[in-house]
This record gives sequence, C-alpha cells and structure tokens, in this order.
Amino acid sequence: MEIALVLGFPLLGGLLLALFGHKRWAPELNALMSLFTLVAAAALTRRVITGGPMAALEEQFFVDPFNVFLVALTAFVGFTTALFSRPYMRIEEHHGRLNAARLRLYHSMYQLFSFTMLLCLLSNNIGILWVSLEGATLATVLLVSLYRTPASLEAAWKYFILCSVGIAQALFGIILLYFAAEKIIGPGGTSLLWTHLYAVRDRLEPTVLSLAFVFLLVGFGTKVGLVPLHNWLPDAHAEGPTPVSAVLSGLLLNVALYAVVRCKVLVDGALGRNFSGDLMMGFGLLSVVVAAFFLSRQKDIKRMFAYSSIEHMGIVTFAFGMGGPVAAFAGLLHMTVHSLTKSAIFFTVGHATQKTGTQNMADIRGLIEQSPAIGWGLALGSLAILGMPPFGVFTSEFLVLTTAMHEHPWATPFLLVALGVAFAAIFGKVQPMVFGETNLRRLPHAPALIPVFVHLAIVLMLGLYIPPYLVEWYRQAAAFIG
Amino acid sequence: MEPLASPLLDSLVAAVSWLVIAALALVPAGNAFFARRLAFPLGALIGLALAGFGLQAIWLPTQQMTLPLGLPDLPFHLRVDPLAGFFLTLLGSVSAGISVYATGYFREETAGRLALIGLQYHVFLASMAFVILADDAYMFMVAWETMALSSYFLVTTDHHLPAIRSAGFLYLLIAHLGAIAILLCFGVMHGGQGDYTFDALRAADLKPQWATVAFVLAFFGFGAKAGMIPVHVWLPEAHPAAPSPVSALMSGIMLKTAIYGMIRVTYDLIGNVHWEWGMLVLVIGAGTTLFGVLYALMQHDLKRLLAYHSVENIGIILLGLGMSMVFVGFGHPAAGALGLIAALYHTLNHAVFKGLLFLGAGSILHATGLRNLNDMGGLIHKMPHTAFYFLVGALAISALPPLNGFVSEWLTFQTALQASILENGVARSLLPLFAATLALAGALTGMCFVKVFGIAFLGRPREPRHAAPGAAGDHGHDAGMMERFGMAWLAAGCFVLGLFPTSFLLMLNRVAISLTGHGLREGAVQSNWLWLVPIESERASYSPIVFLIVIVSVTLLTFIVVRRFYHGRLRYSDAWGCGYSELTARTQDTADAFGQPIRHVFGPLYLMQRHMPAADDAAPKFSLKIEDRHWYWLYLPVARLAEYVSSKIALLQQGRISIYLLYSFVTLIALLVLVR
Amino acid sequence: MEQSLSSQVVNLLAAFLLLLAFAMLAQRRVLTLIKLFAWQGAALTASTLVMAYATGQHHLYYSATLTLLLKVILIPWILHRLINRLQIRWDIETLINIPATMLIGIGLAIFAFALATPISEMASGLTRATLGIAMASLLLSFLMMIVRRKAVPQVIGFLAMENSLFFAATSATYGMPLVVELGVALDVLVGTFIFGIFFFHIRDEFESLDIRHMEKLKED
Amino acid sequence: MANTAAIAFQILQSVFVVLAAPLLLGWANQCRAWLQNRSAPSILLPYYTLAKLFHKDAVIARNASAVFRVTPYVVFGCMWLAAGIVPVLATDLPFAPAADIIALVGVFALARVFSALAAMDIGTAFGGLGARREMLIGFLAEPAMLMILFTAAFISGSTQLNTIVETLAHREFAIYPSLAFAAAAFLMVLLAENARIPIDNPTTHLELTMIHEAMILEYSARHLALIEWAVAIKLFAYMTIGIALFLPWGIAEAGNWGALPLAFAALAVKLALAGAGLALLETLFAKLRLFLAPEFLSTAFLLGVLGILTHFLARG
Repeated sequence: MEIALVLGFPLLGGLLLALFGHKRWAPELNALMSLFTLVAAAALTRRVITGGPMAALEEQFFVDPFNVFLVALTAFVGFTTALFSRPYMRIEEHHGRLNAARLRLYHSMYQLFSFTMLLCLLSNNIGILWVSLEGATLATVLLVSLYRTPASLEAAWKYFILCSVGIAQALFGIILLYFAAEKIIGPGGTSLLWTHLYAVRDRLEPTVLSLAFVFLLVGFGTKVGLVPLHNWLPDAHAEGPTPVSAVLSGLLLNVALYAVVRCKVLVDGALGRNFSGDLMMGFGLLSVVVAAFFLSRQKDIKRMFAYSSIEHMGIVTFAFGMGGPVAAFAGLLHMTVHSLTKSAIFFTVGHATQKTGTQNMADIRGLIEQSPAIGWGLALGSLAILGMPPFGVFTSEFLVLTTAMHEHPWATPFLLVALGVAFAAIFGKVQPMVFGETNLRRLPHAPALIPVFVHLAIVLMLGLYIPPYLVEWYRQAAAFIG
Repeated sequence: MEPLASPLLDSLVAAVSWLVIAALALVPAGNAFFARRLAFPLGALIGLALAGFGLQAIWLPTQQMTLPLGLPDLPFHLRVDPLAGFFLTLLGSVSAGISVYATGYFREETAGRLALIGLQYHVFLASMAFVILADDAYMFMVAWETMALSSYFLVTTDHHLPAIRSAGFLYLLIAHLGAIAILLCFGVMHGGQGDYTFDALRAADLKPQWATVAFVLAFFGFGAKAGMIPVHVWLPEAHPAAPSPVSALMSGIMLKTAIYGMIRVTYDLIGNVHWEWGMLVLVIGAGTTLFGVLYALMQHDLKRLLAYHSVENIGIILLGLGMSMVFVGFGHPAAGALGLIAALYHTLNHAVFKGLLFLGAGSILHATGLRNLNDMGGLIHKMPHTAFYFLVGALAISALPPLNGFVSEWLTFQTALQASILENGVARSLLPLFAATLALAGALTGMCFVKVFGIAFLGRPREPRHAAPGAAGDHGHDAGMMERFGMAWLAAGCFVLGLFPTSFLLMLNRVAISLTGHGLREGAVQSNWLWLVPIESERASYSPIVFLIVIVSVTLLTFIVVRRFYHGRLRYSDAWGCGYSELTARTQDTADAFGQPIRHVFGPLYLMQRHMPAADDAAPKFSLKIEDRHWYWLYLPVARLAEYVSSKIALLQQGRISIYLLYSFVTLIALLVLVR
Repeated sequence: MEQSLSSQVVNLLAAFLLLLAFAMLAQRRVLTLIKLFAWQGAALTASTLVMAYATGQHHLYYSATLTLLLKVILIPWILHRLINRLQIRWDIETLINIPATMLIGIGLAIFAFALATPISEMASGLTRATLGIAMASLLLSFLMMIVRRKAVPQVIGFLAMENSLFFAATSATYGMPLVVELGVALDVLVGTFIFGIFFFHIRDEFESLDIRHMEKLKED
Repeated sequence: MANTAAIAFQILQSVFVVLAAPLLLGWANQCRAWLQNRSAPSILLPYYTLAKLFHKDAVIARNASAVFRVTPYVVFGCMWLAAGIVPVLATDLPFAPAADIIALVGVFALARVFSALAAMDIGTAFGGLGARREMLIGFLAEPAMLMILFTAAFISGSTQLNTIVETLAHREFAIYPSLAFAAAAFLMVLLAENARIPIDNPTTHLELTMIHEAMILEYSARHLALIEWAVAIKLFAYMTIGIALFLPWGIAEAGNWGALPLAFAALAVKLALAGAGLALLETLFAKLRLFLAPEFLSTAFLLGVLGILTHFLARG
C-alpha cells in the first residue's frame, strides 16, 4: 500500500505537472507532491522498521532496511530540493533564462525523475531496476539540457551517450545473471527477482557471475561516476539547473551505487571470495585520488563540487568494497551525509551563482559580507563535505580510514594524499568566495535557505549523535551487505 | 564515582557551560550586552573553577564516564587522570587571565563581530577542554578538529585582509593534515573490532614496527599543531593574524594540547617507549629550538616574533620529553620521570609567560596601533603598567632566575646531567649536546627579549610620524583596568611558578607516576617547600625563595648604604652625544639592526634579500627580507608536484566523447581480460 | 532432430547478425546503415520466432512482434524521417580508417568467443555459441560508436548494441520476462525520440551534427 | 643543616669578597703597568676612584626611565650574590644549595640583561650599540660557561659548586683531559665576560670599538661607581670560580676552621698569580676585531662541549 503511494504520488505529480507545469503555482504543486511522497515514504519506513522486510505485488517489489533507508533519503532530499527550486526557478525565469514551456518540462520531469529513482530502489526485479535506471537517465537528460545553451546540449549529449552505453553493458550483465539463474530457478519471471537470486546465490555459476559483475560494474559504475567512467558527470552537473545538480549528485549516484551493491551481494555469494570487493576498492581508490587532483584545477564552482561528488562516491565504493560490518555501516552513513551535505551545498551555490550571475569562482567574492546566510551555509557546508568534525561526513570518514588503516594499510597513503589535496583545493577556493569584500546584487525573490540549514543541522547531529533506530536500521542494512 | 568529589563531572559541567556561554553570546540583545559585558568574565570564572577541578583530579584516582552521544558502539568516553588534570589546570588558570583581558580588549567591537567572537572564543575553550577529557579516539578527534575549526574562524576575524585569509587557510590546511595523521595513528593502534576507546587502544599490543608507525604518525600529527619544524610554517602566520587574546590562547594553550596528545599517545596508549623515538624527538626538538629563536631574532613584527618564540619553546618542551623518552626507553624510569616533569613544567610556564607576552603585545597594538618594533620606542613612559608586566614576561621567557622560565630549564638541564647513568655510549654523549643547544637557545632568547623590551618600551619613539601629536603612536594610553588585571594574573603566575616550584614538582610527580609508574627518588619527594631537590640534595638543589631574599636584601642593603653614607642628589640633563651635536631618535638601534650580529654569525641559515643604500643615494633606503627556507625545500616543491600531477591528470578529460567511450570500452575489455 | 534443425537455424541467424554487425562497422553511407539496422531487426525477429517455436515459450512470440514493430519498422522509419528532415546526405567519416577498424573488430570477435566458450558449454543445447556472437556484436557496436564522428551513426550504433543485447536475451536465455522486455522496449523507443529531438537542437545550435563541435566542456 | 657559625662565615666571606674585589683589579692594573714599563698607579687606586664617584652628584638624561636608575643596584646585587655562592675560602656554605652553577650563570645573565636594558633606555646610538654587542658576547659566553661547569658537574656528579669543589679537592691527583679542555675554555670565557682584551678593552674610550664602556656611557657618580665595583666583583668571582674548579687545593673543608688561615694564604697566592697572568695576557695580545669575537667564543663553546665528550669517551 505504502509502496503504491510512494510510487503513485510522483507519477501523478509528473502527469499533473505535464499539464499545469507552466502555471504560476506549479512550483508549489511540485513541492506538494514531493511532500506527499515524503510522507508516504515515512510511513513505509515505519512499517519496514517495525515489521521487517516485506515484498508486494507477487514479489515484484521488495523492501528491506537497505533500500527503505535510501527511499526515505531520496524522498526527503527530493522534497527539500523541490522547496529550494521554488524560488530558484522563479529567479531563473525572472532572469529570462527559462520560459513557461521549459518550466513545465522541468517540473514534470522532476517528478518523473524521482518516480524512476524510487521505482529503481523499490523494485525487486533486476530487469525493472535496469529499466527504471535508464528511465532516470532519460528524464535527467532532458533536465540537464533545460537551458538549451550549446554547453548544456553538449553536456546532455555526452551524458546521454555515455550513460546509455554504460547502462547497456549493465543490461548484458543482467542477461548473464538471468542466464545463470535460469539454470537453477528455471525460466520465467522469478529468475530475475532479486530475493530469489539471493536465496540461491551460492549455487549460481561462478564464472558467469564474475563475467556478469564486470558488465554490471562497468554499467552501473558509469552512473555512479567511477573513474574512468565518470566523464559525463562534471559536465552534466555544471550545465544543468542547480536543483538538478543537487538531486543528481545527492540521489542518482546513490541509487546507481545501490544497484551495484545489490549485484555485489549476489556475486559474492556465488564466488565466495571477495572478487567484487577488490574491484570496487580499486575503482573507489582510483576515483578518490583522480577526483582529488581534478578538484584543484576547477574554475567553475558547480563543476568543482561535481568532482567532489565523484570523490565521495569513491570513498563509499571503497568502503563497500572493504566489506565488514563497520565499513558497510560507514558506507551507508557516508551515502546519507554526503547526499544531505552535497545537496545543501548546491542550494547555497545556486543562490550564490544567481547573486553574482556567474559560476566562475574567481568572480564570486565576500558572500558572508553581503548575505551571511548563504555565505555561512557555503562555508560550513564545504567544511562539512571536507570531513571536518563535528559534521557527520567526518564520522564515516573516521570509520573508513581507521578500518582501512587496519585492514588495508597500503590504501591509506592514497587516501591521505587525496584527502589532503581535496581539502587544499576546495577550501582554498571556497574561502575567498565567502570571505573578503563583496560584489553581489540582490535577488528578485527571497532565497530558500531553510533546506540548507535543515540539511546541515541533520549532518551535524549525525556527527555527534546517531539516533538508535537509525543505527538499528544501518546495522540491518550493513549486516546484509556484509 | 568518587564519594567526596567528582572532578570529572565538575569539569564536564564547566566545559558545557562554556558552550552555553558561546550560545548565549550569539543571542542578539541590544548592542550584544551579554557578549560585551558578561560572556568573557563568566568564561574566566569557569576557567578558574576548571583549574580547581584539575588540581583535584591530580590528587584523586582516575575517573571515567560515558555520555550517550557519539557513534553507536562508541558513546563519548570521558576520563580524568593526573595528566588530564594537570592540563585542565593549565587550560583553566591561563584562560582565566586571558578571558578577563579579552573583556577589555574586545570592548570596542561592533555587536555583530562581538557575538561571533564570543561564540567562537568559548567554543574554542570548550573544545580544548574536551580534547583533554576525551577518552576515545572518536571524541578526541571531534574535539580536536572543532578546536582547529573554531580557532580558524577566530584567526580570520579580520578576513577582509588577504594576508589574514591566506594565513588562516595555511593554518587550517596543516591542522587538517595533522588531524588525518593522528586519525591514522588511532587506526594503527585500534584492535580491529571497531573499538576505539582508549582502554581498547591501551590493551591492543602492537608489533614493534607498527608501534613505531603509530608513534611517528602521532608525533608528526600532533607536531603539526604544536608548530615543530618542519611543519611549523602556519604558526608565525596565524598567531599574528589573530586578535591578541586569541593569539595568547593559541600560543599559550592550544599548542599545549598537542603536547598533551603526544604524551597521551606515547606514554599512555602505546605504552612501551623505544629510546630511538626519544632520539627522534630530541633531534627535532633541538632543531625547532634553535630555528625558532634564530628566526625570532630576525623579526620586527612583535607578534610574529612572539610566535617564533612559541616555536622555540615547543622545541624546549620536546627536548625535555625526548630525554625522558630516552631514559624510559633504556629503563631508567626515575630519570625519565624527571625529564617528563621538566617538559610538563615548561609547558605550564610557557603557557603563562607567553600568554602574558601576547597580551602585552595586544595592549601595545590597542594603544598605538603598532606591531612593527621599528616604529616603537619609549612606550614605558606612556604605558608603565604594560611595560612592567611585559618586563616580567620577558625575564621569565629568558629563563632568568628567580622567575618560572628558569626553573623548567634548570630541571631540563638536570635531566641532561643524568646522562652518565646511561649504558649506551652514543646516547650518553649525545644528551649533553642537546643540553648545549638548550643553553645556546636560552642565551639567544635573552638577547631577543633585550631587543624587544629595549626597542619597544625604552629609548625614544623611533618614527617621528608615529610620535607626532595626533598620530597613531601618540595617544598611547596604558592598558585598561580589565586588561591590566588579566596581565597581572599571568605575571603573578610567573612569580608563583618561579618561587614555589617544589609544590608543583610534587604535583607533576604524581602525573609522572601515573604515566611511567615511577616518580622521582625518595630524596626528592620528601623535599620541603623551600628547597627544590629533584634527585638528591648532594646532586643538585635550588631555592628561588632564598635566592630572591638574598638578592633583594643585598640590593636594598646597597641602596640604603649608598643613600645613608653618601647622598641621593640627582641632576637631569640631555643625553651625552659623544660629541655628536644632534642625536635624532632615528639614530637608535632598530630591531633589524639589533639582530645584525646574529645575521652575521648564522648567515647561512637565513634566506635574506637585502637592499643596501648606495653611498651617493639621495634618499638612502635599507630594506631587509628574511624568508623561511622551509618554503623552498619542502612546501613549494610539494605544491608544484601536486600542480604537475593534476595538470597531467587533466589530460584525461579533453572533451572528446569518442575518447570517453574508449575509456569505458578499454575498462570493460581490461576487466574481462582480468576475469579470464 | 527438429531441435537440432531449429538450433542450426538460430545459429545461422546469429552468424547473419554478426555479419551485419561487421557490415555496419564497415558501412560508409548513413542510409545503408539504417537499412542494415533494419535487417538486423529482421534477423532478430526471425531468431526469436524460431526460439519461440522451438521452446514453446509463448511470450517470445510477443517479443518477436514487438521487435518487428519497433526495430524493423518504427525506428528505421523515424531515422529515415530524421535524416530527410535534417538533409543528412554525407558519407560517414570515421576516426580510424575502415580496414583498421575491421581488424580490431575481428580481434574483438575472437576475444568475445574465447570469453563466451566456457559459458556456452553449459548453455542449453539449442543455443551454443549464440552468447559469444551476442557479446561479439555488442563489442562491435560499441567499437562503432567509438569510431563514428557524427551523431546519427553513433545513435545507430547504440541501437545496434540494443539489438545484440536483445539477441542475447532471447537466444542465450529463453527470453527475459515480458515485463522487462516491454520496459526495455519502452526505454529504447523513448530514447530514440529524445535522440531525435536532440538532433534538431544540436543542429540548431551547432549548424551541424558533427560531434567534433561538442568538445568545449573539458579540463584545461 | 645551617648552623649559625657557618651562616656567619658565609656572610663574612661574601663581604670579604666584595671588599677585596677592587684590590684584585688594582693589582692587575699595577702588573700591567709594570709590564708596559709605565710607572704603576697605587694598588688602591680603584678604591679612590669609587670614593670619588660616590661623592659626585649623579647626572642622568631627561628621558631616563626607572630601569635606568634601578640597574646599578640590581647589577651590584647580582654580583654580590654570585660572590656569596662561590666557595672562596671554605666549602661549608649553608646558603650555597640555594643556587647551583646553573643558577650562578643565571645570575650573571640577569645582571647582563639589566645593564643592556639600561644602556638602551636613554635612546642614544651608542647605548644600543653597546647593548647589542654585549648580548652578542653573552649569548656565546653563557652556554660556553655552562658547558665548562657541566664538565665539572659530570666528573663530580653534582651541580653544586661546593660539592664539586669538595670532590675535586679530595680526588687523588690525576690528569683529567676533560678538565684541561674546560680550563682552556674557561680562560677564554673569563676574558670575554669581564670585558678584557682580546674581546674588549676596559681602558678604551674609542666609541666604535668599545662594548662594555659603551653601555655605561650614560652613567655617572654613584651609579657608575656601583657598576665599576660590580665589574671588579665579577672579575674576582670568575677568578675564584676558576681557582675552585681547576686548582682547588688548600681550600678549607666543612667545619674545619683551623684550615682557614692556610686557605686564605693559598687564595692570596693564587689570585696574585691570576691577576699577574691576566695582565700578562692583556699585554701580549691585541684586541680582536668585533666580528672575530663570535669565532673566539664559539671556540670556547666547542672546547667546553669537547670537554664533556672526552669525559664520557674517557669513561666509557
């Protein structure tokens, strides 16, 4: 029931906004639908926490702590982003970068996008998971190209081609998975149901699964933004509207990673050794290091934070690759705090860029002087994303680093270098933006900054105190990721 | 818990109430009445209370407790043992003086800035308290980084100045790198089953090489905060940038938390100390000491000079610590305890007199708006009180009897003189060399502070434009009531610590016992308040009280005799110009001139750019620029390397979609090959 | 006996598919490329029908018809409309010259076979080697996307990739569950439409469909 | 431990040192005059000078601060204290534990710092110049002195001068190479610290070369007298330290009052020789250029360090 609502609201919202998306009250409707989704997700979460894992619609849908926590996160960030995009989009329209038709497209696609993500999370059928992920790609492609500028078109095109091709590989992997499963479960619909695969995972053919995992990793990894498959990511983040950048790096990457992890579990079961884990650790480290060095060259603020997303996805991938309860816990926590912090950062960045009329960091100065809220939001957000306590990002990085130091000491030098470089790069660029003299103009609409500080407050809380039910929740999820 | 008293609980309350003050300071009320009038005095009171609790903690058995915060398996663990108690005392007592001073110092700030300063200042204090109280790796790191963060925001209070921004950036960057190193050190030490309490870390037995890795990580991690070479570069930038009370806090207390961390990790968590570690500490310490004082001699910016002296004093502390580690490593716990006590005593002393000196510098800055010594002169006539307190601080830091600086250096020398009990010939003959370094540094410090006091307070105003009526330097009023009180508190500290060392020695002895299991020998512990006898009375003893009494009485006697048998007639006249008709104020030595002999002797150490005026120069100008060599052999190369690597990595992304597809393709093929 | 016959037919069609993949790789003219793509679809339909007939999996009939509608009729038609509307008449330029591409392609095919043999061993008797062929054509179309310089052929390459996936799904396994296939088909369709829209936008913005114009966003 | 007799004796001894100090100075000057074929002044000349200065009216610059006026007394007090610590005649000094050799060096440093500050107080070019040079000498002489004392401390296992002297006096006569190094270093330090040739010339008034004189340029009358006297005491103290360390024989043991006359005689002889030696040195050598002073003193420093090292190498 809750599942139906969770999926129904955004779908409905997508249809409604496809009709009324250009109306003056469309942004409110958008936020409202997201709110409904959030409420439904909350209900679902309660149910799962109390009642444990559940399946629905002859097992086409399956909810366990792992995905329900991502569902809740997705719904929440989706809602706050909708709140943020209200004034943001109005200001964009006011600045004449968008017209009514585009706004309609934007709003409906926004809802459809969250629908596809939720579907991807909730579906028990790996095939559907793939379909919805591809759907998410299509939706976001339109969102990225919203401004129709050459740059945005180029970004969207690259995004489209690279992700489609990547995800095609994933499909082949799924076919191989099915191919292996068919032998045990037999033909028919059930062979792609994750629960069934999970049940028989240790009887699946190892050679096929290792092959399949390669395709799956390359496929979904492209969407996660793992180096060297990441090249679409910075462009898409930099050229799309800021709310889209926020949900892209805040949510879509998580969802893609979720898909990878789901598959990893099966493959590990089949192979018995940590083949997939090693691959993920490798990709994770590579992403962290390369992204860190890219960071130091950025001039465009959104592009820079896009690279920071790559870096953090790398950390999470590395954590999941290490495995073990602590690391998996840390990975989940990091997913949460990263999407909260990063979206908060993008909110502030969005308004900052609107104030200065540029995304070029050299031209953004003295935010704290002119609009303290945005300035402090950006400063604190950046410090949080850089792993400064008492913010939650530090918590997960603490666990990851100490575990890594103990289990894979060889990896820590890379992490040390990467974190250092990333800190120098991001902080060195953020500081002059928030401090110093100002050159800002006023905005036609009051910026929405509540989401920023709500997110930061949650992240701060997670750094100092993790509520027991959340812990329980993470624990169950971590236990099953292994 | 303790039935009679619970210093742990009390100090927790104190720390939390600092946080409360911080929160209240942010509440806007009129022109920030609370932040302006109440916040800092209250903070000072809490500091006093905290010092009291710390003293209790030194004498009471260790106490532990946990808070329902933090990680799931890892609620915040708190603990006070004598070591923590000692550092709490340091934090509380010194910060009390500084807070009182701050009340006066920040009086003229605008409401908005004041609120922020009040917030950050007290968060800073609280985080330092939590660093000392923490009993698990996670809480320690959180408190540690919060400390760095709050102090960073304090440093960048005047963030519209580019220099200050870059100083803050450098500071936070190095602090963060150090923090990561510390974090990794905890990672090495923890048992693997995700238990990060210090008890677990103590329990985990490490292989020697891993223990060494942990030590080195901790040493450099904490060293980055303490400001030892070669990771000191942030310090002379950040301390001058901060408002003076904050500089005092950072230099006086924050650096000490790094010392606390080193001792905690090395003696307590790792446990079995290797003497080689001690040698490493000694070498770095000696380098730091000399480097610090030699660069301090070259400075003409008063606060920068003081910052370099902090570097030097950290070096002295490291010397004591290193000797102690060597002795402990060779199995001479008694001598080791002496070294540890010397180090801790100097930690406390430096906190007091360096705090005092920074406050004095702050008063000068407030009164005259000057930081450049070359523009000062004759301030003693305008601000006698400040001059007196500053003189006390200067004598103390120059390790002159009977003030406190002398006592700790004396103890350090005594430790070095224990060298003859070592079996290892190398170590035995090396220790005196480090003592020699210390002696040299002490004398140089004396020279440096003759320069500071002589040039800032004595003589005549050097720059007419500053002395002219209405100019910045002219309306040099003396420090206000509150500021004086704060300085007086710390100056009194210099005297007390200098005159009654024995009682503190017993205190520190307990700390040493709790860490190394051994204290000083019997002969020492039963020494009464009058005689400071670290080993036994035949070996060495020192009685500052007697010393003071004798010198004062003798001096007075002389005075009385002179006045009694002769006369006190006095005539004033101009200074004698040795035949030169006009002695303009500019003929006096400047700070740079005073350092010239040192430049001459230690020339190769400095990176100098000097512009000498030509003989026929119409407007002769002499300019001198001294730079830190570390920039050129360490930091810039690293930066360039990073730049180079990133420029190469950027080639990965040249915008061609075909190439991007090729990446995916190659990755796919490579992985498939891998699977085969 | 019948089994073997149908399996031979399937293998034949598979071979045909691979041949087409190579042909597309070699093809210079965009119109012919679309034709070849349609042929691929036809072969796909045929093999699916055979599979359906041989294995009695009824939903395979649906997917066969789906394929027929989508990949033989609809998409080629759309592409035709597009290139007419966009007046694309030029020959296709490639990054590497055709023979080299062919050589690489052959290498890839061999690699794919080598990779697939151990798996094909345990495949049901009907579908030996098809998995290898599917993988081969997958890689080939990937290669085609890499070497083509214009937008349209790249898209066709993507669609060809989709085809080989579909072939793998139907022949190597007895077809994916219908709902999945529907979903995939939907995505492909929507994807094609969006591609179509993009062609126009790109043409308007860049006066050309040459993707070399889209290399502005990069690290410098 | 401090019985009244001992206390009384210590006070007497220090008073004796203070009073006798100018005599040593006078004797040194007399010897030098003889060596330079001048007709020697009276050996009591320093006393006359002091008396004259005390009678004069003091003249000080207008902008002199309290530091300027306090300094002479402080310096004098420091020297007196130093004189009290050093075992001159007997080692039974109840107050000696109050300050060991490190403190002794500290006392001299205190005096130096104050006189340097006073020199900078008036704000003339020469005051600053003198102060700077004095500190330059000091920062090398002090550690050298410490190293020398440490050598003795390592040998005797104590940092208290009287204990050191007792052990050194008691030991069967043996050549300590370490002490030889120390003695050489000590001689150089003594010359430097007391502003003698070859570092400084106590009799010069050529501004550009002078060090100590440049510092006290502004002083007159009683202030000057006190400082001059303090200089004399300093010289005396240094010489007695040297005697105590390197040829302590004949000094009276604890509680053995009978030995005092002998000790007194011995001291007189030693000091006479020392004074003559000083004069001889000052006649033989010329003053070094200022920039050579650091080299001179760092040699002393290195010799001191070598002394310690040889002590350990000889032992282990």
